[in-house]
Amino acid sequence: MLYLILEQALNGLQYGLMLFLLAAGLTLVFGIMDLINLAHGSLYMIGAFLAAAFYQAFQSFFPALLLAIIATALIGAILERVLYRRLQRMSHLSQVLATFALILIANETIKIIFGAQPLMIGMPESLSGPLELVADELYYPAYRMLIIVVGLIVALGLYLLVNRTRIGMWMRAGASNPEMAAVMGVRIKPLFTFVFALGAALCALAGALLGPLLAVSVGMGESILIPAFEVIVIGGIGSMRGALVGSLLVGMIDTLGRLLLTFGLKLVVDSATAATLGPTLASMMVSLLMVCVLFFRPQGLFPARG
Amino acid sequence: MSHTILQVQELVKRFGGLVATDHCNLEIRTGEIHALIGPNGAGKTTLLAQLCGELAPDSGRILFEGRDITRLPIHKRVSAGIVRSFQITTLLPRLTVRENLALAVQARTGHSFDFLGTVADESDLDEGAEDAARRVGLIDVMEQIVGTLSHGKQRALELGMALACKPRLLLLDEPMAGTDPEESKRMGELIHSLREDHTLILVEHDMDAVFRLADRVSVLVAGAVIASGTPEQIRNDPQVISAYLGDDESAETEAVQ
Amino acid sequence: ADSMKVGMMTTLSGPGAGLGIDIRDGFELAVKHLGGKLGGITTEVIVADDAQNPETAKQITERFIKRDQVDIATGVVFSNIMLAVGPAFFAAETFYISANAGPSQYAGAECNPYFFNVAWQNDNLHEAMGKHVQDKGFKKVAMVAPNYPAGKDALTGFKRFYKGEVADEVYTKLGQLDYAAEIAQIRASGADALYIFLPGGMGINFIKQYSQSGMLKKTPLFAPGFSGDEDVVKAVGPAMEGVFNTSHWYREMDNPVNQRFVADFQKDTGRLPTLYASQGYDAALLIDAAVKSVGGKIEDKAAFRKALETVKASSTRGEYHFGNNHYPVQNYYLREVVKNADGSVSNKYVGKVMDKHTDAYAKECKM
Amino acid sequence: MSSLLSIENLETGYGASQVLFGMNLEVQPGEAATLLGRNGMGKTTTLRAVFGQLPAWSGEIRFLGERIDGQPTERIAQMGLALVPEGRQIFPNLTVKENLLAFAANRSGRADPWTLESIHALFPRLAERAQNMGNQLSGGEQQMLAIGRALMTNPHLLILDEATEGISPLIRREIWQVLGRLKRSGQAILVIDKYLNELMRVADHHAFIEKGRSPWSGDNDALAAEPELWERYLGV
Amino acid sequence: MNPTSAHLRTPETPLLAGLPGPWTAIAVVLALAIYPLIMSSLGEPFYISIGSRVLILALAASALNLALGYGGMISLGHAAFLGAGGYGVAILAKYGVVAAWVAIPAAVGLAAFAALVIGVISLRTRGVYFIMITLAFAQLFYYLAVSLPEFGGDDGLPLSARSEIPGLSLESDLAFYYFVLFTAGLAFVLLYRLVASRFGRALVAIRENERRMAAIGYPVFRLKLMAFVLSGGLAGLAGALLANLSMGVTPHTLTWHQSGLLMVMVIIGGSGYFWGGITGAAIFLLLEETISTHTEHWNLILGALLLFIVLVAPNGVMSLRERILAARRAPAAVPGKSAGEENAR
Ligand SMILES: Nc1ncnc2c1ncn2[C@@H]1O[C@H](COP(=O)(O)OP(=O)(O)OP(=O)(O)O)[C@@H](O)[C@H]1O
Ligand SMILES: Nc1ncnc2c1ncn2[C@@H]1O[C@H](COP(=O)(O)OP(=O)(O)OP(=O)(O)O)[C@@H](O)[C@H]1O
Ligand SMILES: [Mg+2]
Ligand SMILES: [Mg+2]
Repeated sequence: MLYLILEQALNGLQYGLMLFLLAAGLTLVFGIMDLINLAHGSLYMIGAFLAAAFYQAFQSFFPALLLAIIATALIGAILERVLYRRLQRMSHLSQVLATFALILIANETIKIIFGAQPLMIGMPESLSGPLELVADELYYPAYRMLIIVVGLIVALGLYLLVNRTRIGMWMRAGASNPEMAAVMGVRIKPLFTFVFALGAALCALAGALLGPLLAVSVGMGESILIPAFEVIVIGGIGSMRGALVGSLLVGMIDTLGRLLLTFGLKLVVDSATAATLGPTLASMMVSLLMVCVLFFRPQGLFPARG
Repeated sequence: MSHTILQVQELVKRFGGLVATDHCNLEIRTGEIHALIGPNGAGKTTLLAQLCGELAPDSGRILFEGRDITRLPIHKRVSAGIVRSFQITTLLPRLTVRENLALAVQARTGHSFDFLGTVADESDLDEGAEDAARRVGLIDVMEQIVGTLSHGKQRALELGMALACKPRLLLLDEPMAGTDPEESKRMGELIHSLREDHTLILVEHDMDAVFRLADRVSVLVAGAVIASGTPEQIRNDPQVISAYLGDDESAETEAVQ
Repeated sequence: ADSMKVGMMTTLSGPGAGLGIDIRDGFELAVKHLGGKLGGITTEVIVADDAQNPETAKQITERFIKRDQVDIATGVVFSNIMLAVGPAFFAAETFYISANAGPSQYAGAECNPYFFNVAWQNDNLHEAMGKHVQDKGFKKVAMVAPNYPAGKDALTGFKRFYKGEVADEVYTKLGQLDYAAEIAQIRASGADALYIFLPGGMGINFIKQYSQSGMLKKTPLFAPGFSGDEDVVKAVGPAMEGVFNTSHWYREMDNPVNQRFVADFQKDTGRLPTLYASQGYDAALLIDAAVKSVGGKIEDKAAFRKALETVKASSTRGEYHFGNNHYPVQNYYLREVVKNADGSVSNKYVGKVMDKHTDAYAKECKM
Repeated sequence: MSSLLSIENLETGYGASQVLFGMNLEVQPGEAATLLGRNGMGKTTTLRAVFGQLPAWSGEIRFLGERIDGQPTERIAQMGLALVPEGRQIFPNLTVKENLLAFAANRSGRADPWTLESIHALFPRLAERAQNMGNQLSGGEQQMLAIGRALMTNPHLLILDEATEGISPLIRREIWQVLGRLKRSGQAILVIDKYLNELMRVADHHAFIEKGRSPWSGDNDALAAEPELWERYLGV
Repeated sequence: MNPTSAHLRTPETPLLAGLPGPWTAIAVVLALAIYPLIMSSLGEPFYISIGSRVLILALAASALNLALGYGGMISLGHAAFLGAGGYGVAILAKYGVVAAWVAIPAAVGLAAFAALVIGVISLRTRGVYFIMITLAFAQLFYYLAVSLPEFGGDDGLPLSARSEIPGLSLESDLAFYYFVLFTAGLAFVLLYRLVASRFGRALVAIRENERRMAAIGYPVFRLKLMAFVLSGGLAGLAGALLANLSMGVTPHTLTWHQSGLLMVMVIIGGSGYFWGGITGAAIFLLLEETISTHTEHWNLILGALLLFIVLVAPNGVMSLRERILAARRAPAAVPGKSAGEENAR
């Protein structure tokens, strides 16, 4: 039982870090550019599809990953220049509508190019086996370990970037007051393009990394978008620390909750009721968590501004 | 001697580790202009926010005409007669002056849960709005969009909104901040004229205005009142001089060097 | 009549689009093979996308019935959509030939003279696998399904023929992405086999992750045919090797209709045909045969119904006939995903599991 | 043409409403100049145009002899123009130290540029609060920080827009002292403020603005000689 | 830099004016009343039920518009109330309660109650947090409906017959259309009175500046909550009618996609305009009806269209008229650009 819980904790960590990759981009773009990007999930989908296409071309995982990241970042930069720059000046409502429109466009375009059937990304051979963490007791898939490691590195890197570098300071300054940042000599437009491209690159990283685990299919963006939004709202929008804590919280609660809730309920009510109630509650748990957090802290756990 | 309209007793408000209001005691007499001064960050705005109900104090009591209002929500305090104006202009910038003022009158006359009467034919709101506009000198710009008014006129409207609520106790947070000398003067006259019907608490850094207008002055430092008295007493209080007013002499010599 | 209209309402956008597209392409291939005519009369196929949304589907149904006045409708993939639109078709006395959705309601008490299913009743593939797992002597089977009524029905279908111990019955969130927690739970349960009912992307995600966890080699995975179909194989890749699934059709089936279908489908679309494609194709063949047998007089509804019930239509799956509830009585087979000589993976026929099987609800149907 | 900043016949405004109608202003190297006028006359609007935040409809703005109207804001700032804006505009989510360091540069190529240490020496309070976030400062401290932040770019010209608004007398006095010291060190300054006596003490050159035009400009003595200007343009 | 200027720059939402005159209303009602007769005589009875659907969704969108356009509460969870109304009717019907005068008010009550609960919690938050928390609540309802077999799970709850009113059968499309027209008409009169009343005026002002409204003595939270509950209740009414139109309700009504579409309708029409929800729903449904029959890539076209609307008329079709009028009033007087462009942030 101990090892099962330990393994589930690793799973929660892995799921959480995967959410973090998306939430980090989302929170950067929202916090810094004041832009609600519902189409963030679409960039994730585009990243995954590009990775799959490159994988099919080269039959090798890491080059495909790298190329997908670069290409998606490029797409992100172009989108920012052409569209998001205008949206940024508009109300949140317009942003919601426009990026909702982008979701529709992206899904349909991908379907026209790649077809409606899901694609495959193969896993690097060397990582396809399990790692033995505790002899004979605890095995963990090497590939998931990779995701954990990459997630932690990216989290650390983003933390350093945002909190320790001048670019990070400019990003935060631009987030709270872009006009004043420009008056201080910060080149706000390229900075925003950079931020957006960075967010897109993180999406592609997540999409490509998860490609071997999840179905690369049209609409994959939406299924991940809502958890990612829940994460940043729980953590406090615009805050990198909030995104990380929120991701891990959601990852853990979702994973361990699914396991423990049914067990726990069986102790309280009869097992038939527990079997129905458990999964139902488990599927609502993250939403409930968010509702509770916002009830007590309407600005999320680590509000970024003021 | 006039009686007390507002009493603040041992009020405390913390923001995390910072004690913004620190066992503050204050007494305001009916009909006076009571100036509240103190260094930046002393907690003046925070105190006003607690008096009008925007912030809930952590402990202590606020008595208005003898009644405990510490836990009363804002709108109940407004109907009891406490209204504030803001340090940073806070208006409805896309509406006209008339609409702004009419809304304030409507708040006072109630019926905001009246779903069925139309607004258009309510002349009582108009009359109230025009009354208030006349008092603050905005009657000529009634139909102008507030966002396009000059700073000074917006400050006047800020006050007009409060007046339209017919308060008994008016809390003014730096009404002269950012106004030019001429408008400062006009605002001073306006405030002076309010004295007849209202009790005022005036937060202000313009010492000329404070000493000219105030009947009594309290000095807030680090969340607590360190001195209270007539302008004359305060001007000469050594504690106040070192914490807030500064020593005129040293400043002069420095500047001349 | 000298011409007829077929309303093809299926899912062409959204996550389930692949299935609907296959049904439509299969159907259209058959119409093409038949020279643009079904049963010898000119046939117009009106295609509409239900977007997997019951509301949209209801709107399209209205349009089919009232404006386009279609003679026959087909195409719905998902049972919840079928249940939403069925009553309107039945009330309008429009024949509905289901090329996939086979809800238990329409197989049992709510069976309807105007409803025919050329695919299978929803429980059938689960029942077939239940029988196979039982026959193979597995004693302790774990099961996974999403937490909604259809998920529970599926496992009930499986348990109708599997009589051994249930190691664990796991219900997941609908649309869940990551199954690491469930997989660990299954490992801990000590099951000797696993049965899953996870339609669409959920199945792809699960199978990928199950295979990568190394569990596939230890605890064999059994699934209904659609979870082991070519679209899934394409998405999962080599990791799919070793997954068993049951189906009423397999690609290598040795009959001329099937061989022509498989070859031309691949040529036209560039995809390997799936179950869905074969069902779309068979639906068209059934209509063709029935219309032909009434000499094109589809206005005579009683005669046309009789024809649909009794006609011996050719099909990709070989022989089948309808039971009293208008659901097929047919064979079910076991397939396994294997590695081909060129390193790719695809389904291979293993053997027959059930012979002329009738679904469990037929006896409740009083028609 | 040796002016540091020169504005000629500038016209601009917001949307349909014009605010500046041929505004003129000059600041010479090394001098402390003021811009005086009632509320809403267009002082801040002039600065917005200088910083490229509002496009000039007509007229010219030159800085260091170069046309800057039409240039992007950040380019103008990088040429060596720094602003202590109305309302301070401290970055709330940066620490005091970061507010100072983020934009540090030597834009005027000064031999002894301002550094964190020299700013701390100028405003010891900022050293004490170095790790506080920008929004945890009192108004006066924020004002010092805004001045420090501007100085850290080592600008050719430092512009202060109502830097003493809402500041307590004690700190107001400190700010005037600092401005005096800066001027004596050779820093060019343009000040907008309402405390005339202090301005007279600090500045060499004055300009009035009324209804978007500059009806008068001149030095200290000229202004002292015409006290009726006060009355006419400021109402005192 | 000036905080008030930021407000002036946002796309112009209508303020206290912008209500339709009586003649417009009468003309619209007349047109709607003869519409089905025209369709019948043209031999296109199909368009009668399309008409009912347009009316119902117009009501739903207008209900959302009350919260979103007038109250500034960007709710991405209004599908929950639509669904509550629908499930209310369907569940009652399952237990044999089919009388319209019981079932429909009960469904509306259920939706309003849901809005009360959601509102009390959600209205503590602001901005994006509010968007997300309303979305989360709608998700909760969705998962509940999907997983409970009593509610039919994924299959939804069918309605065996439409609600009954004494002396009139609603089974015919024509009768049902007039029933919808009557009910929705009443709701629109109520909405009109609401936005024209002191309450409506206070609501719009709260949207403009909540802090100020609180300071002059408005019980801001209660006013917003009231608007939210009324909005939810009216959406519930639309849901009850929709369930009657489509003879059942499914969890799909509760998805966030549905909430998104309602929002799309409001914005296409013009948020904060009385006719905004109605225009938006009509345009959206007619476009869907015409385009989606011709292409399976309807979503691509819809997406492009939405994007176009956001960029060209960010506040919807209803704002175009005003913008055209404004442009005529001030014919390129200024060489400068519009206020929106110059302060590119
Ligand atoms: N919401 C808040 N959270 C944390 N700290 C706060 C908050 N509001 C105010 N403070 C802090 O409380 C202290 C008192 O602030 P307050 O605004 O009351 O000062 P003040 O006396 O009005 O100053 P000023 O004269 O500059 O307006 C300051 O240190 C301020 O930073
Ligand atoms: N964003 C804006 N949109 C429209 N008009 C504006 C805007 N900002 C300022 N104005 C108007 O432009 C005029 C000049 O304003 P400006 O801020 O330049 O005055 P100022 O001289 O700086 O006054 P103050 O002493 O109050 O700061 C005023 O009439 C003001 O109402
Ligand atoms: Mg203050
Ligand atoms: Mg100014």
